[in-house]
Amino acid sequence: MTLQHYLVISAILFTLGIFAVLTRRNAISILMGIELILNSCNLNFAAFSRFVTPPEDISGQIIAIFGIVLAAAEAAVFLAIILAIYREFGSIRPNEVDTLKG
Amino acid sequence: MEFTLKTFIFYGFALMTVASALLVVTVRNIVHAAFSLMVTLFGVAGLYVFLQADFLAATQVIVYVGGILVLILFGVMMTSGRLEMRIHIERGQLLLGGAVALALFMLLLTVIANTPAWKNRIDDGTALPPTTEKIGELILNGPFLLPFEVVSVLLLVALIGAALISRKEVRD
Amino acid sequence: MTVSLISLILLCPLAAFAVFGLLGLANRRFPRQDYLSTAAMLIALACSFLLLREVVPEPETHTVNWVSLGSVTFSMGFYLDSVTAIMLIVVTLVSSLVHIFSMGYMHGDPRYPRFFAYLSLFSFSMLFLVVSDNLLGIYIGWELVGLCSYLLIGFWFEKDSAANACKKAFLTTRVGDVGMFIGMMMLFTKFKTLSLYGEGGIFALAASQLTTGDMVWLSIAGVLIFCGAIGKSAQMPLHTWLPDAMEGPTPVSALIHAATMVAAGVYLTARMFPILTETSSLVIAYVGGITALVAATIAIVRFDIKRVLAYSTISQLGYMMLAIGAGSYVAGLFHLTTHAFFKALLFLGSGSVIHAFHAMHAHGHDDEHEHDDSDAHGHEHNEDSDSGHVLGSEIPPDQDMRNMGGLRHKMPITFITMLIATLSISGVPFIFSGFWSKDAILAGVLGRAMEWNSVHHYILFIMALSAAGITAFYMFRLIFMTFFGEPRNQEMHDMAHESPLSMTVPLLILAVLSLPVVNTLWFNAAYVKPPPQPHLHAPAHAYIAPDTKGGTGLAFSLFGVSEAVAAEENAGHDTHGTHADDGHHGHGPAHTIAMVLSICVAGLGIFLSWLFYHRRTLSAESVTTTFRPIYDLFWHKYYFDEFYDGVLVALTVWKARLFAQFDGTVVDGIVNGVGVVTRDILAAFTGAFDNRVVDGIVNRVAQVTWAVGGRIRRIQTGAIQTYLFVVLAGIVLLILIFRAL
Amino acid sequence: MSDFRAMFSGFPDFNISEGFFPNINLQEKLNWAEEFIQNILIPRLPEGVAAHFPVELGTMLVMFACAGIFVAVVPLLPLVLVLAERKVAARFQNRTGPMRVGPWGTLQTLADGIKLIFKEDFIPPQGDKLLFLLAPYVIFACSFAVFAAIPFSQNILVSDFNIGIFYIMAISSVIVMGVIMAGWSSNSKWSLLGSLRSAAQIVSYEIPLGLSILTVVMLVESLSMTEIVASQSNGVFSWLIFRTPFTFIAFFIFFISAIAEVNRTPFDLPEAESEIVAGFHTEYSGMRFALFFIAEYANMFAVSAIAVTLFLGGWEGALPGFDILGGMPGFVIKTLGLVFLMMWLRWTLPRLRVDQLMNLCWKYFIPIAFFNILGTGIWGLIFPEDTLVSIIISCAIIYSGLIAAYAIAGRVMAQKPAPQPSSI
Repeated sequence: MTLQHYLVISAILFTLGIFAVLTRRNAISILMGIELILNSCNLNFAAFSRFVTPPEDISGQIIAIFGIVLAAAEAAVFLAIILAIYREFGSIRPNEVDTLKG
Repeated sequence: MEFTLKTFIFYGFALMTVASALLVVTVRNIVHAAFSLMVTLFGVAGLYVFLQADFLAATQVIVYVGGILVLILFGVMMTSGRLEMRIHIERGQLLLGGAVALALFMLLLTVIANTPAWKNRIDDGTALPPTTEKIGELILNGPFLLPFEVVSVLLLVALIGAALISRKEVRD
Repeated sequence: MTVSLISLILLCPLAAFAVFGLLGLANRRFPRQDYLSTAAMLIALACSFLLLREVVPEPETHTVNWVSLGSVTFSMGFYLDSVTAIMLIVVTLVSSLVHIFSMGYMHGDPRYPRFFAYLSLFSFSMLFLVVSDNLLGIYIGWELVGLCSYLLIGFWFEKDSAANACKKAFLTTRVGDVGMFIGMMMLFTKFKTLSLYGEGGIFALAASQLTTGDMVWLSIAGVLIFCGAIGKSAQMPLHTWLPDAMEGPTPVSALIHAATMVAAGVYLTARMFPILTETSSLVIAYVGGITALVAATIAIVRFDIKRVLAYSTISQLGYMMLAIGAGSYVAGLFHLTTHAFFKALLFLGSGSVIHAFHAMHAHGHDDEHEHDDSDAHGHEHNEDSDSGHVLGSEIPPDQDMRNMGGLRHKMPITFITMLIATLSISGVPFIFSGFWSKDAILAGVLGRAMEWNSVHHYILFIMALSAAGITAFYMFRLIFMTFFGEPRNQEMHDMAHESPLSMTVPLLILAVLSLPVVNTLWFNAAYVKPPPQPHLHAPAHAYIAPDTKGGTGLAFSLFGVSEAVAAEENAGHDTHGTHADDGHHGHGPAHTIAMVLSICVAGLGIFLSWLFYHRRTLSAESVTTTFRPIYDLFWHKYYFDEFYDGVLVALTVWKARLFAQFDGTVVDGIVNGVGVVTRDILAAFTGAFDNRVVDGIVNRVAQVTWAVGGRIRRIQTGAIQTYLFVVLAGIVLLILIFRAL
Repeated sequence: MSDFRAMFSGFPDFNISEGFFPNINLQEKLNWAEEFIQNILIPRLPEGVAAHFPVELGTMLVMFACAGIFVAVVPLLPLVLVLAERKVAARFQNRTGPMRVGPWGTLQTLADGIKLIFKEDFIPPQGDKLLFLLAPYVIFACSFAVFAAIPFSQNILVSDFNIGIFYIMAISSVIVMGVIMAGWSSNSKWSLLGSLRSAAQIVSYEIPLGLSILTVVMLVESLSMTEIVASQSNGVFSWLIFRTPFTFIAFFIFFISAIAEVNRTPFDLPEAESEIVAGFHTEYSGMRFALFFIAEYANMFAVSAIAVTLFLGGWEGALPGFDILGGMPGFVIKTLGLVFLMMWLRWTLPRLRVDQLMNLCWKYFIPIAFFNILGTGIWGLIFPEDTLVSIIISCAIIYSGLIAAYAIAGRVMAQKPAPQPSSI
């Protein structure tokens, strides 16, 4: 296994996440895409921590842990907002929530 | 590359991750997508194990599978009737998004392949000491103390904010 | 030890007030404020007695730096000498007795707790003023005293007269305070400090640095500071507030007149003694003398029992000022002390009389002494709060001496104690303290006049002497009209009764204190020494204090006078040997003359009073008609209020009218003219420009923006995914472009 | 019999108790399998076969074989426990319980199992078939994966993870997913309600559970299960429950939360039969239902075993040097004791309401657990080492606390009026 294995896997996850965010018409699906993106980032951090920095230095893993925590916070707020939107608009399709459009 | 049991398992995890991630973005049923996401998260946890990040792997499973995914499923159950479980996708959107994602992927691949500092970094198989104690040292008695505190405050704020946003409006 | 004692003395009343502030205001009413305040004052009194032993022989100063502003440091501190110690005793003693008296007098008042809280604050302010070692501290205490007098005089603020009186007192004293402040600033600019004592203090600097050329400047500063005393101690031009201050409850009057407010002025003047020059001393002496005489003459014709006492106070304060101006420092302070006790006694006694009448007046058949709102209005009315146009008709019946008479059987304790006080203030010789202090002043003034060796300064002595005689006259007039003779108003007389114990006990204590024996305990030549006056070329040393030296303590006899004179001579030579050549030769004869004359004059006054108001061989009415102009002058209080009303107020109103007219014609005219020009000429032009050019530009811009915006807004779909798509596509494009470059 | 080693005698340096997780290098850690194949298996094979034997595949096969043994042995526990539950219930209700099949009804569970296997496997036609089929396996797998980290004895454990207790928490949190899967895919209101209730309950109670575990971890300074056990090797008073007053409280929080985690009475809202029939497994039948059933009892045993490991000394004995309550028998006895306690509670206490359930967790257990963590930290500062003094003080505090709690509880009970239904 080389660093590039992990980077490629991570890139695939990232791209799929972006794809989901761009194309899906359901806010929760978009959240899943975002989670994929975050996972790819965390994977990158862990991989760089293992391969690029000296092996004793595990700062990358700690950043990844912080990333997981941030993902948790983000998911909580995201879902809260989705619930609020659902109550307000009766739908969680992002293209129907466009009251702000010009 | 020598095909050992370890590489076999690694590729198994990689395949599981990528394939389930693909399912997440393609499957029409949102619940199926969520359970696919669970498999992806397990796959990533497995990859963490291969990176000798054992604590990170367990954290990944606890927080993502035990927390975030449950949250997502709750969100699904609360906002979608059974009929809305199917995700609506427009063809034009699909093409455009696919094109951008593909371009991005190509770009990333080029970067990964061409960055000299990243080449020839091979897992030499040396076992590293357990990380839990080190992580604890770094977070609670090292340079990451301040970020740790900031993150905990952020988490608290997010919790309170989420509770505030999602509760029913109290009208007097 | 001393510092902690002083701190305790200061903190006790302050704490009592603070408890009111914390509990009383929070709960609207802290019912045991009276016990608290009284206990605080009694503790302070005990501490004062302890302190009396501490200060002999050397004065002490305890100073801390308070604030530093640039190069100047303001300090705060205590100065403790014998005068301070005595003043502390006087203040705490009188205040304690007033507290106790008030527990009976004010019982049932709706704001009863608040009254005691104010009393505590009042006492604290006065004590703070007394112990301060610098002008800043004195000024702070000074203004606090003014504030408290404002609050207490206007305690029954439901009455218009009380509200007006407290405003009047506040504003009138403020006039003097401005002068005092200017004087302080003059000293400050010269010496860069406000401390009085010590190496860097004003007194030491003034003694060492000033030359004869500075005397004019120093005189002006002294007179200006004395202006403050004029206001506070109700000296001649600014005395009009004090009679009106009778609107406050009688215990407050006692406190203001005996121990705190008016004493502050005398105390300040005494404190400033070392920097008084020849000129400023003369000014002080004349102001004091005129005040003594004029106030005494006004007092003759009053019928309101409290007014009589008020003018009596003004007169006695004039005495004190006269003494200090004439250099009789010890005599002045001695009179301040003795006066504090017998005047407090007189006021509390009159309060007792009023209380007796008042209870009847308000309830008729009710034994409860309650002062509820309804009777607060009928209580202690003012005859003429503003200008005195209205004559005696508004004297409240319970204060009108014409309604009294024959009360000595009804109120024996009040009668006896008030009689003692009257004998004391009239200068009945030997066994009453007033005689000794007044005699000392007269002797000092006469001695000073001899030293000045100028005929017209004898006029001071003559004024003082006549004032003494008149004092005896009108005081006995008060006694005769109140306690002797037949009851003039039988209904009121029937209802009168002796006051409760809490009111008579203070009276008895004060009566004891009006005897000289007690005063000599602390007021003797060995204890109080006048400070040097380096700027005065003819030092006068009036050590006319009853002497207790030689350990005899209470040895006091008919020959005390000569002993006292001898003591004064000795002390003068001991402590002021440098000035001995200036001569004390005038003192021996001066004292004898003064004593003989004062006894004669007092006797004459009492005799006349007896003839007029008891024997009635002479008719006051016929004398009045005979000397109608003089009587009118006295009755109208020398037209001071009319003068202020007619000149100062009218001047101010005229000035205000002038300014109003100026404002109405000139200023408004300019403004209106400018407005007309602007509106008719400029506005037309700018209006056209605005409509054509500016609006045209704005409208075109708006139209263009509208048109463009209408097309561009379609880009903004409101869908986040579109935005994200554009952003990502842009990123990819940018990277590709930079890659290609 | 307390040692696998005896069973595998003749094997090369075979020490299964040496974990593979701390050093992730699989190659090295799987040495024993390769050596087994190369040194023992291949020489006994025919020449032709031995030359082409795929060693890697063989290693995996050996590992799977071991796992198979494990998976085959552990389900025996539920068989016993189900019978025990029925017997205990019967005793509490003054009955005799199953008596027909086998001597004293001992084979009753087996008979039930056989019956369940032959029953119709019903799948709701409107449901999500894929998830419906997968759900039991997810739960079953997670329940058994927990056992991989539990040390039954010094040598009987599958793997000594250095993050052992963390691993257990991670795995057990996945069970929720299986529950939601089952509930949602059944296309039944009862199932969905039950699964959502269960998910909320498990996610909530994981917090006090984890915080209680944290007190233990703070004292032992390790996440490894073997080290936690090793720190309790000095007799009953070195057991972590008695080590500080706070772990004593933590044990009860852990145990009660664990009961909630495994959805047993009085926290069995997810399967409250009087409200929602049977919760998330209402629609299951036959063998799939049996899997849920086995998983439930395996879970019960697992949480008890974890409680024993964390607080009650694990396989260490009650007296240092004597094998009383020690070794695998001791471990199993202690665990079964806790299991019996759970059954006792089930047949004694009534079910809680949802609001009571959540109140208990968020308003009492979590604050108390935080207080425990704080207290344990302070205790650690005061007594850096466990000495006789610290343990005496701890026991004294525990004892007096119990007395006080008893007295207060008695008084409160005496004064308390009859409970009124909450308005929520």
